[in-house]
Amino acid sequence: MDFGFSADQEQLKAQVRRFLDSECPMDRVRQVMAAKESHDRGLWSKIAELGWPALTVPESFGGLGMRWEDLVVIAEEMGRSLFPSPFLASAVAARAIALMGSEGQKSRWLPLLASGDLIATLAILEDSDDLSAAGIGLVAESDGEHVVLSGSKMFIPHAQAAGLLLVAAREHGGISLFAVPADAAGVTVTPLRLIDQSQRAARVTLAAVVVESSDRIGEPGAVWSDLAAVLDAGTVVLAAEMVGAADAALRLAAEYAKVRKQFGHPIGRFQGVKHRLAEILVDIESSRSLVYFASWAVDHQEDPRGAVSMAKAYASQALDRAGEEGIQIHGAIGFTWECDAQLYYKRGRYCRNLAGSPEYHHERLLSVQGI
Amino acid sequence: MDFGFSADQEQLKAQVRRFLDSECPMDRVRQVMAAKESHDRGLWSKIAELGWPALTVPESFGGLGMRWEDLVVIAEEMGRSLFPSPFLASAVAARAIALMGSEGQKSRWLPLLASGDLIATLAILEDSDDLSAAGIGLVAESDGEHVVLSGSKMFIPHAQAAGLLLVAAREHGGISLFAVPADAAGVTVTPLRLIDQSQRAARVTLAAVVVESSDRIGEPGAVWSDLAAVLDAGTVVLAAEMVGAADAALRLAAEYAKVRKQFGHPIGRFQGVKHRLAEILVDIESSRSLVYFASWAVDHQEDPRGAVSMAKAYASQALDRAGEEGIQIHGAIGFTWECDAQLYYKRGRYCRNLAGSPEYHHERLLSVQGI
Amino acid sequence: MDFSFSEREEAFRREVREFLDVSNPHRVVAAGKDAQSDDDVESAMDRLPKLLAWNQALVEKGWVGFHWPKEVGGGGGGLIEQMILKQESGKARAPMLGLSYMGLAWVGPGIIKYGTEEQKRRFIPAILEARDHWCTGYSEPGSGSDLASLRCSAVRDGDHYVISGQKTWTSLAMWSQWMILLVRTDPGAAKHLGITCLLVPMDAAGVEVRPIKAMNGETPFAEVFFNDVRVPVENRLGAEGQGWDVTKHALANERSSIAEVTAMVNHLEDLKRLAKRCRSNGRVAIQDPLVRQRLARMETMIEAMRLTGLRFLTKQLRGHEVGAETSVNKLLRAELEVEIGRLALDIEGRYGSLVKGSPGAIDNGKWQRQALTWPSYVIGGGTPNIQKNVIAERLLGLPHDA
Amino acid sequence: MDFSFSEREEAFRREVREFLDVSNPHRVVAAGKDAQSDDDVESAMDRLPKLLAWNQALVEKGWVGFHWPKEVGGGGGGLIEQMILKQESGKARAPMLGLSYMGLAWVGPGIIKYGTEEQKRRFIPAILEARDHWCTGYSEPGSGSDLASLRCSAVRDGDHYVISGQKTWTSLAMWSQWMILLVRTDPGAAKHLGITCLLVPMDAAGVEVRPIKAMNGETPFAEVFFNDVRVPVENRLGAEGQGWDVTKHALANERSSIAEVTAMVNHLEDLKRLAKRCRSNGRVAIQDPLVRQRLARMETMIEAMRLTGLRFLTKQLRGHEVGAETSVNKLLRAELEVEIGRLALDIEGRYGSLVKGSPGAIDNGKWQRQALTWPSYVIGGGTPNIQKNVIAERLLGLPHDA
Repeated sequence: MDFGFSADQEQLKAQVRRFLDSECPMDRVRQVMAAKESHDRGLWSKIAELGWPALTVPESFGGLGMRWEDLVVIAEEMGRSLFPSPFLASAVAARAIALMGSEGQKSRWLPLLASGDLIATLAILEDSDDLSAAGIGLVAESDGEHVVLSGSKMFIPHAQAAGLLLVAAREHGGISLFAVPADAAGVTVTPLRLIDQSQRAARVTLAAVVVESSDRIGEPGAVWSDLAAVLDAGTVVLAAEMVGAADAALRLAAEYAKVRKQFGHPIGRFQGVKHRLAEILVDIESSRSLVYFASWAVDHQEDPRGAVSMAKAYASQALDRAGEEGIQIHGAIGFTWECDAQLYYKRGRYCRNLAGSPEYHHERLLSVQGI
Repeated sequence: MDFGFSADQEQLKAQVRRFLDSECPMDRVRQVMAAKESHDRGLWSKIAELGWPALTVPESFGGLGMRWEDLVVIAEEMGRSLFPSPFLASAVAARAIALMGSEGQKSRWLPLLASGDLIATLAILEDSDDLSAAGIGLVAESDGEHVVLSGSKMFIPHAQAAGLLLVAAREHGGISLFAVPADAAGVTVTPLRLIDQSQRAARVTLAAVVVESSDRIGEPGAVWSDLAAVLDAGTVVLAAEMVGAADAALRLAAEYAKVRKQFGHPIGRFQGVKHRLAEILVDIESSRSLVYFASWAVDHQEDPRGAVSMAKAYASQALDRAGEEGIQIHGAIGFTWECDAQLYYKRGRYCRNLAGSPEYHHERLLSVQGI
Repeated sequence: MDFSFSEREEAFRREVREFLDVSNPHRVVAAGKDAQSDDDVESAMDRLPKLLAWNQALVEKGWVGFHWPKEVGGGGGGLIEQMILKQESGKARAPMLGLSYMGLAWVGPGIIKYGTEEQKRRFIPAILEARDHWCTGYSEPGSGSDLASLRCSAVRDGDHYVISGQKTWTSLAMWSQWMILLVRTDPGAAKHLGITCLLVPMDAAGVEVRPIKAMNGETPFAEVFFNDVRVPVENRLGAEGQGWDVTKHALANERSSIAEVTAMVNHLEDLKRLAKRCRSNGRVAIQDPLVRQRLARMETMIEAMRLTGLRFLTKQLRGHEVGAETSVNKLLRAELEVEIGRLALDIEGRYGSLVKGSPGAIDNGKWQRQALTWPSYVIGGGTPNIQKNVIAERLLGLPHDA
Repeated sequence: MDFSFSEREEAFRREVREFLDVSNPHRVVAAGKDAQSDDDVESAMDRLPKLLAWNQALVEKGWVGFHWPKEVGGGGGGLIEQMILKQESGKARAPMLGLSYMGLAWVGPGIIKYGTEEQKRRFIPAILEARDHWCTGYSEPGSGSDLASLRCSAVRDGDHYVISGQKTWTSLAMWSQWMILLVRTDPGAAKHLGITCLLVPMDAAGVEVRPIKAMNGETPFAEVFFNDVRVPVENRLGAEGQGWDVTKHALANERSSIAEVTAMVNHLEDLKRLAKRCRSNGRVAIQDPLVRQRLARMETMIEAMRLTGLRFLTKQLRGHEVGAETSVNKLLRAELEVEIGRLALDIEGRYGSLVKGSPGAIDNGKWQRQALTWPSYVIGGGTPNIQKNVIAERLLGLPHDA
């Protein structure tokens, strides 16, 4: 029994923190926010050099074979810095290939993903709010050798930056997955304007896109349960980012409360402020515990859904509160564009209903117990 | 437009307050709590002398013909004192007779109720949590002249003290109402042990109780909508009591916070205490507005259900918070039997799910709008 | 209790409705689908000609400065009629009752009570007719909720004051011709006593306006710098050292919260409509029990605000002052402003993250704007913490905390 | 991260389970329907013979005082095994791991660290074997959360201390043979320095116990008066003036919150069962979306407590101290204790108002007892306000507020 970071993880965390502090301070984040580019290529090549995209790729395919919990260590730091990057989205896509792909597909894609030469993303969900297989309507029609994909995907994270899309499609009454190059004929990527400008997402339309049968990942019509597991692993990473963001919001507000004076005292002396900050800390430590455990669970438990749902639900609460109170504690300053407090709030609004609202995950927690 | 008490109402309120302060201080309430008697007969004869039971009875039947909003003025004061009495239950029953009874029935019962010689109560709801007509299963079988009533009623307020029960029964596929003397053969009143000992309620069983056909109040099988309106009027009175209790809990906690010192300061100096008290005050003033309006609405609006639901829902929130925080602000003292703070908490627990939970009333508020 | 209106009041209501049917520039929107909110500053500028016509029509009715004395050009109206006017124009989703918003809210009442005849002649008609727009120079960096700690100073130099210092969070500074400014003229006097009120033309030499961008991307307020700005002594409102009183004062306005309430009622209507269009937790949102609870709770809070406001109004009609108790409604409003945006985004689900101009954005990002604008309402008029202190100290008699 | 246990730990868990299968006096209840809570003092007294047998069986295993050193008669066990023991006995709904509750929690650790050999011989075995029950004389009227402001005093008179004053909120005072008492021996010294710790027999002349009735109708604590009570100097624990340290000290106990968590897990199980039996808003409560949200939220909070506790335990296993951060779990627990009673009563609907002994009472009023007992958990170990101050000041570095 050991529920803490290993020395290696502490080291990784410190390395990532140092990098983010020096290479991606809030000024840089704000540049990316203002930019029209799909992503910050300079930042991407630097992290590729550091080998981050290789971390969770299996060793046999050019990666470092680290576990999902290691990625969560990083994700939390990235959330703290509101790191604007397709990095995590691509890592989740790589997990899908590693889990579901044939040897040939792994050899083809994983080394490219590990080196950072390729960015991938999952293109699973569509216009409806249905997070189950029933929500997938994009159609795959196959003549044996070729497959024609028609339909559209919504809220695809960092699709703008991706060279490879992993597209879920309805086939043989079930769900199949296809590796689709983003530049394939018939693929249109339309960027969305998000409340959180440090993030990117897009609508992706596939108008009779033709792929090879060999681009099908996993069995035809039979990948949903694997895919759902990958989505859950992605949800844990998202929750970890949220915990990091909430913690950054808390620290920012607490530091402000120490220096900002009113009626002759720092506002952090008044229980009206300190107790709210304490409540946020409780939420953060609680959701942090749940997120760390969920990251372990996706690698070690047969059915980690309960753990994932608890992590996402509580992380939402933590960031909701930290984001909102962070603004309020700053007073009018918190409402200005220059103040970073509002950026965490926006992150919270973006993430709350992404990958399932807290209410959805509460329901799921009971239903996976058969209740 | 005038949304305040009239001079008469202010006078009535002051009279009631004086009476309760002198005749029913908390010591007296605690005596009633400890006693096994159905009610405090001494208190009852005093208020009968003062003419309170006559207040809302029509003038033509020995009453003072005051409006329901006048009763709410009193009910709030009674809630403040946790007045342990069948007074309000009997007033609601009198309203049912006044609204639905024949001239003969009114002449028979109302003068007795107005003088205080008779106490009545509504015996409508049964074991199930269904507050609609469907929840009524007690059967009335009629041979024209006599009616036989069989079934049981649950949570009947102050049935122990009542000489007359107004019993709802299923007849001709609808609901009828019968005036049943509490001492009729076959009537059994079993007291319940309530979390709020200042209140009384009982289960009432009718084992083939025979009444005259002339004891039927209103048309056979056709009284539900009138009855539901009377229940709503009762709900407003209950909500008024709750607001009064919440306000008393707030004042008690605020006074305590002024004198109780910790770390050298009155605890009421710390925002952790003062802001919670302020929030309670907001809830109380808000629910008070809703309750006053609802009391006007039951006499003046065609469909006051929305107003009633808002009043009950918000009053529950006010008393929930005032009761719980009242204990917490008192610290360990608040948890002792001798401290009055806990009595308001118990009142809150008793009333919250009585006559519909806040959740029920929220649902109803939308459904009466056709949503 | 009496919730009916007199024949005269009902006649006035009919008059207002008839006027709005003709003159309300938003009437098409109000009748049709969800209205865009009307306080988007930039788009308001686009709609300026229409709005000026609206102001002019109101002036002709005597409905700008409705409760101001007739002698200065106001409507001389009563409290109930004023409430009816606000209620009906709110329901009709009409623009503000007068375009010179700050002038009407803050400046006019002060000038009417403390101004010279010359000041009244010069400023009041221009406010009513929306020729002058005003901003308020109250807040300073570091002063926050503790307004009286202000440091911006003015020194008398002959028949002029020379102003140096800075103000911030000045709403509408960029579009204003005038500022009502609080300055410290006596650094030696007690905090509240050394303050004087000056009326400053924004085009005076040495006034510099730097817009502040808000989190919603708009620039609703600005920093204003004063570098030895000279204003003549006759621009002083009230006596020297009387600035605090001048500012605290506003002509007995009706305290029914009705403008805020009607705005919130409109939001609630729109939210219900939104919930009928969106899906939430696997069903139409309006059928989701969780959404329903939140909608009902919101409606209950709004109705409580409305009714509590009527209790305040009644108190005023009976000749009493209404003071600290208005914090009750301010706190409800603060909670509602946050919850409205939150609930809307939750109802929209993933689409809740799409802002104006995005493919897939619902109602062109209207609710996202609300979710990014609430702090200006919640923090602007005194933070919830301050309101709670007011209630605790002034209504419950609890001790000061500092 | 590693959530597995070693072979030896797993073997220990099996041993605990086998023991519980045989010796747990609650095993029938636990296996069957909803358990009554086991901390009802009066009924515990009825079950005394069974409980003494349980204590004896535990003593033979070395599982009372599990982590105390073997030299004094403790089990000498490790932190993980201790957690396993608590976890399994909690799951099995067994009684406390040792009947001399206060003796084990507060007194033993102090005596082991500060006691003389004679004190250890005299008191430790009697605690383990539940021959001595203890109460704690800490709180006083008016001292509340500010424990160090105590005024109960002791004056040295030859080889005795003479105690005068009063304690209050003394749990179990009526059933205790001994009290661990904090007194002020040096009124001139600084607040925390003039305090001494004495071990006082409750049958000493001049000790008067007046039970305090709680809102749940039980008498879980008492006021204790000292009228010139004489105790010999050898009953002093630690040095004169060292009382504050002696009391603050408790032998490194595992901080996994596991006892609280398993109790809450049991409550949650029972609540789910309750929700399957009751109706709420027109359906079986377990199918009411509002109830489901609250159950899931509760489960999430309990699981968070469990995991955060494991993080604390890991920190201890790695040789670090765990301090202020335990307030995180204390606050979650406070919230849960209130919500458990509240949710249960809401699920029961109108029946939620029926207490033990009433016709129609569900589970004989078990949940009503919870709804009337939460303050003893919530206020007892430091109010939520105090816990929030601890977090704000010690974990976030915010200034003191007084």
